[in-house]
Amino acid sequence: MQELINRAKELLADGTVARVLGWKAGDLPYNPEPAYFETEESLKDFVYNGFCGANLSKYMIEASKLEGKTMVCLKPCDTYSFNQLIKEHRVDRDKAYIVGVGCKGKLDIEKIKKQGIKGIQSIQGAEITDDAETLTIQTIYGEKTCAYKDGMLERCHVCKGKEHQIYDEIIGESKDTKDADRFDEVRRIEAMRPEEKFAFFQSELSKCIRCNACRNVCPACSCRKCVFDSNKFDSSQKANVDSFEEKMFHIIRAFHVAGRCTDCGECSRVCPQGIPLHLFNRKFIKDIDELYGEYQAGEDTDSKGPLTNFTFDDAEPSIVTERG
Amino acid sequence: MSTEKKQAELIKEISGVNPLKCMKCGKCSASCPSFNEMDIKPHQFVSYVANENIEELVNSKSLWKCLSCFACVERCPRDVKPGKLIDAARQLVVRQKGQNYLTPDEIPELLDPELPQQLLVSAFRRYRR
Amino acid sequence: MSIEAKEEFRPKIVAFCCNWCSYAGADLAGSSRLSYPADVKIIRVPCSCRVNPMFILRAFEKGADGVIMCGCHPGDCHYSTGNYYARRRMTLLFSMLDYIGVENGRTRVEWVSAAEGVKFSTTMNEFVEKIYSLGKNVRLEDIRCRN
Amino acid sequence: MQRIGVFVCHCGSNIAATVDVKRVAEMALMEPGVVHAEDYQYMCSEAGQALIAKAIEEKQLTGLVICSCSPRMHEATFRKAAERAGLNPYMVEIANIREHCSWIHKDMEEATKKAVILMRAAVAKVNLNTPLQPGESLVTKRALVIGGGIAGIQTALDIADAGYEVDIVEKEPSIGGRMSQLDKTFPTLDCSACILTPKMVEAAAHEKINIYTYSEVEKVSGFVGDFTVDIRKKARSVDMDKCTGCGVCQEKCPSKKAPSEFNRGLNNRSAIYTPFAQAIPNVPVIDREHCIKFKTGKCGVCSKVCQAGAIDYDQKDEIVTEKYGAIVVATGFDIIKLDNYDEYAYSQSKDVITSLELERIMNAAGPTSGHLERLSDGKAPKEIVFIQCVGSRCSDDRGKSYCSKICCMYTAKHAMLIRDKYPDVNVTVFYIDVRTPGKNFDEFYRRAVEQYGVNYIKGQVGKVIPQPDGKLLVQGSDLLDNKQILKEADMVVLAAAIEPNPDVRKIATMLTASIDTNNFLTEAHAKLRPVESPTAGIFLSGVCQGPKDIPETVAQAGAAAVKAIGLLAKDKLMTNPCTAKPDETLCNGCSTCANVCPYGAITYEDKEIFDHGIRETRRVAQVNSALCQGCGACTVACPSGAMDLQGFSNRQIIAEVDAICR
Repeated sequence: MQELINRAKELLADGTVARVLGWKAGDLPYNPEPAYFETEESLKDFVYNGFCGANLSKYMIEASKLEGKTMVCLKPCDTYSFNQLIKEHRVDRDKAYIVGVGCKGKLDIEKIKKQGIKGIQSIQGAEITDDAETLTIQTIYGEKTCAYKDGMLERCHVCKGKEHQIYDEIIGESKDTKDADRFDEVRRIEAMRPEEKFAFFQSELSKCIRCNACRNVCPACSCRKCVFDSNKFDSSQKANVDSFEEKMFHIIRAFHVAGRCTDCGECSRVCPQGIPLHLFNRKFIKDIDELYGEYQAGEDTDSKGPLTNFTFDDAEPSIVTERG
Repeated sequence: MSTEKKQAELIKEISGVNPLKCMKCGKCSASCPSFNEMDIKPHQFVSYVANENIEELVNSKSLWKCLSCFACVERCPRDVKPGKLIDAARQLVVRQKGQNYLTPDEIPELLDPELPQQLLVSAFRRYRR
Repeated sequence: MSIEAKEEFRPKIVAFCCNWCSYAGADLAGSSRLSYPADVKIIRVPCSCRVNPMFILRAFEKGADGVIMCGCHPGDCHYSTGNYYARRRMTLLFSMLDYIGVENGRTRVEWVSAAEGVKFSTTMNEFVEKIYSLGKNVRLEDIRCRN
Repeated sequence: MQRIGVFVCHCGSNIAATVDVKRVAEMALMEPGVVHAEDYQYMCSEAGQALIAKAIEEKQLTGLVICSCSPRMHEATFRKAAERAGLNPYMVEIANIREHCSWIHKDMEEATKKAVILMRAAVAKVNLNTPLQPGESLVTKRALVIGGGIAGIQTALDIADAGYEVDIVEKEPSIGGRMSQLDKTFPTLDCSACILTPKMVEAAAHEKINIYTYSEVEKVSGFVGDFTVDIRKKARSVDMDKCTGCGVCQEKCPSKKAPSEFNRGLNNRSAIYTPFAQAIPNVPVIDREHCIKFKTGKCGVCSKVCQAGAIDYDQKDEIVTEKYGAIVVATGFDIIKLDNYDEYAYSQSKDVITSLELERIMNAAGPTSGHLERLSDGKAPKEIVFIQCVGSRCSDDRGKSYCSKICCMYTAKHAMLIRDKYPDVNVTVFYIDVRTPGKNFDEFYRRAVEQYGVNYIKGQVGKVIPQPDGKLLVQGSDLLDNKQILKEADMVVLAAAIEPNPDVRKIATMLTASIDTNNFLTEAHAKLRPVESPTAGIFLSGVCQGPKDIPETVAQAGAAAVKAIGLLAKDKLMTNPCTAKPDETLCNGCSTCANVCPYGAITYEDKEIFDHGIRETRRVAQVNSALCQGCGACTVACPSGAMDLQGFSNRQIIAEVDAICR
């Protein structure tokens, strides 16, 4: 982290960048938040640790409009989103100085709390320089430990790899934390009977409070105005009134990002209700991979996305029925 | 499904060849160094499989006359690859016999310094399956 | 027992037809007097690629029991490539509906040319029959929209 | 709020027998916006239309719903009627209660209910209709033809004869194309030059035709009726106005080692050259790569010998910008490279040649002055083998998946000509199928067999093995005799597949004309619009669209010309107003819509947008309504709903959905 801060100071000092986009410490040991730093002085609040899950690439849409370059800290998986945004002309590559920051898996405080660890005062072992094996947690009930892995976000168990797809320089080491298949859960649902599927999604989605956090954090949901906020489809809604609307919202949201979603997992990370929203996106990704060939959004900046492309012998929609 | 139909399907599966792609140009037979030794000619392999006439094919001399030089596979303009078909038919026979054509133990005595190593390795790989 | 259950079930079915092939195919079915149930109502769109998944979900929201989309056969699109995009979009949408537990018989895509009046009518007959067998759409309907 | 009039047609008894038309009209009056409803026997009749006009005037209607037959039948009629009565024609919607209702349902109650719903949907849509104005664009009365082969020449001549200016752009120093390389043509065996040269001269002399040779299209912008094209005139190093075409420079040029493109590299030409004697224009170019003056700075022989003082070593490439109304692509073909076909020993033996090379050998102006001889030792061959389908009909990636179409016929021609001129030469043709669908084609092929004794063998050649004595051992199969044949030949001729000129990819991209996986340009409709590209104003002539022989090429060239003339004859183009239109304040500038547009109608512009009190420059989509055909692919691709289709807007379709599900 100190290396990052030092580099940020250098870049600010020599005028390469006008500001730094990173994280600053929150009011609790585990809730750092995205922040801009414009002076050397302000960097004293800069943090980068295992809880800095936020994908900063979306902030670059606004930062691209600002005067001068912005140094942005991107983790390996965030760089996919950045590439995708370049492809969609939403960010300006020339306005970004990308520091590829190391990542050893990001932590999910909910998962840690679920292990009965309450009253957290401080957490050791989450620094980026740590080896990401064990977390030592000081609580008001004494010291607790937790395997780093057991505290990791779901998305880190299906890590896309430790390589940054785009960067100007890399600071810090990364670790591939993949230990699960990202489609396992999708497969589990696919295997259910229709009633079970319906019940599953009904119970998950009925938790939705339409806070729009998923939409606001999603780097693919970067529309200036969402269709659900405009009258273009007579579809503007502020809140769910009944079970249909939440489905409509989440299906359409997933459809709109299909082929563009890099599977960064931010939607599920930020959902205050803990809805596994990534299951929608992954379903589309799985279908796309199976029907139209493997495709990873954000791997490059110029290929045609699967929904703006076709082949003459694509599967017919009836395949949905045929494969049962 | 009749036995022959099953066998034909199996040959197609092992070889990964779709005999219907053949346009009957005869380039395979034109390329074959063992052509004159064969009773069923390379271009005919395709129609034997397509017509599910497997009994005759596996009992033909050709089955064991093919050198697996793969000239026909290389040159076939339609990706039909008669050499792969006959190879698959051979495997069918070998599998039916329920035995391996070569066992690792047999190899040492077969070793002839003149023999290309690659031949042994490929033969071993093929018939051990 | 609810009131609807006592009434005879008459499904609401929305059919999106592209102007150049399927709408003309439906016209041909009409001029050939090939009947299909009156439950099917056709909406004319220029091309199958004009059909937004929003339209389909909207139909279900408002109480449709089945939605079918017809377009030119792949390769015959008046706009040359429209139905190829539509095919991918609908495949993914239908797969998603299936995934969340909506009976997959409620949606269908069929390619009908301007000459296929018979196919149009058979398709509609089949589809309506399927919807009858599935019964009322309850999984996606917005109950406020009932009247 | 609209003031809508609903008109229910009886269509005699066609509708009225199964639909209670009175009730449909009564129900209509209960719909929002409807201020007038009536029914009539035949709405499309003059009296019916008068009824509509009267209602428009009396009730100040702003929108119409006609419940009648299919819009494909009478939408245009009713739109015109509305227009005559002073209403915007796009304020009319049809509820199809005949084909989609009365004709397919028997039960009156049921049919009437459905008719009412269809009427409601149409009313709901009209409530959201807005008046649309078809756009107008002017047509530049000038055509561009890209490619100066027989296709391009014929198209240019036909367009010019109709009285329009035409420019031909040809990248080689002379027009003439592939056909000028041919010796004789099937199935009549007339000499290619004898029938082509007069056309070349005619094109050059035509007052409406302007030829740019040694030139390439560099940039294309604009759209149907109004293209702007940059043409790069490559430096010829010879002043076209001064040169008299005497040819002395070519004779005296000391650098004579450049392979002749025209003779397929079989012999050499000088560094200053015209490709062939009948070249048009008869003005040489200096090939700067081989010119000693350009390589070393010393020489200048041509300049010294040129009486006219036409040599200009300082000439530079020049860019000419012209405007055109229509563009015809006639970029033709080349034969494929044979690198992937080593088994035929093309690269190993000089006596294995392609058919196009044989054309040059047989031609009196060719490298052997028309004598049939082996290129290796100049000896007369006694045994010639032709191999068909080399690289054609291949489903692997070595060759092309399609049939090249012309090879069967030219091989029969070659075989026949050889047997005619050299009766002692044996000719064998290995074929897979002989395809002769054309007028007098099969007769021609049979003549080769029956009259000239050409030996046709059904089977393919596996390999050609050059022998130490210079012979070629051909190993092939005879499928009918079920034999493998070994044949010693003196010469082997390969019927290599043809492929579109490699430059076409670049040109298609500039024109936003679509191209298939084989690089052939795609036609707007495979059956009904075979000479038009899906991109408006772009027409296709000759082999750039698919393999063709000369008569077919000429026929297509004429057809392309007619289509171009049809466009140029118009002063203005009326554009379909049902086009896509972006809401710039919602546009993300993400390019997704442009990626699915089949017409290249969507471009992006950095534009100052005023949105919610913020003024900023944004990248936003712009639709060229002259190019947009209104398919709507973009509207669904657009995640924010910024892109909408006029006449079929999101809200209109949703209103219809709602009305039906009500």
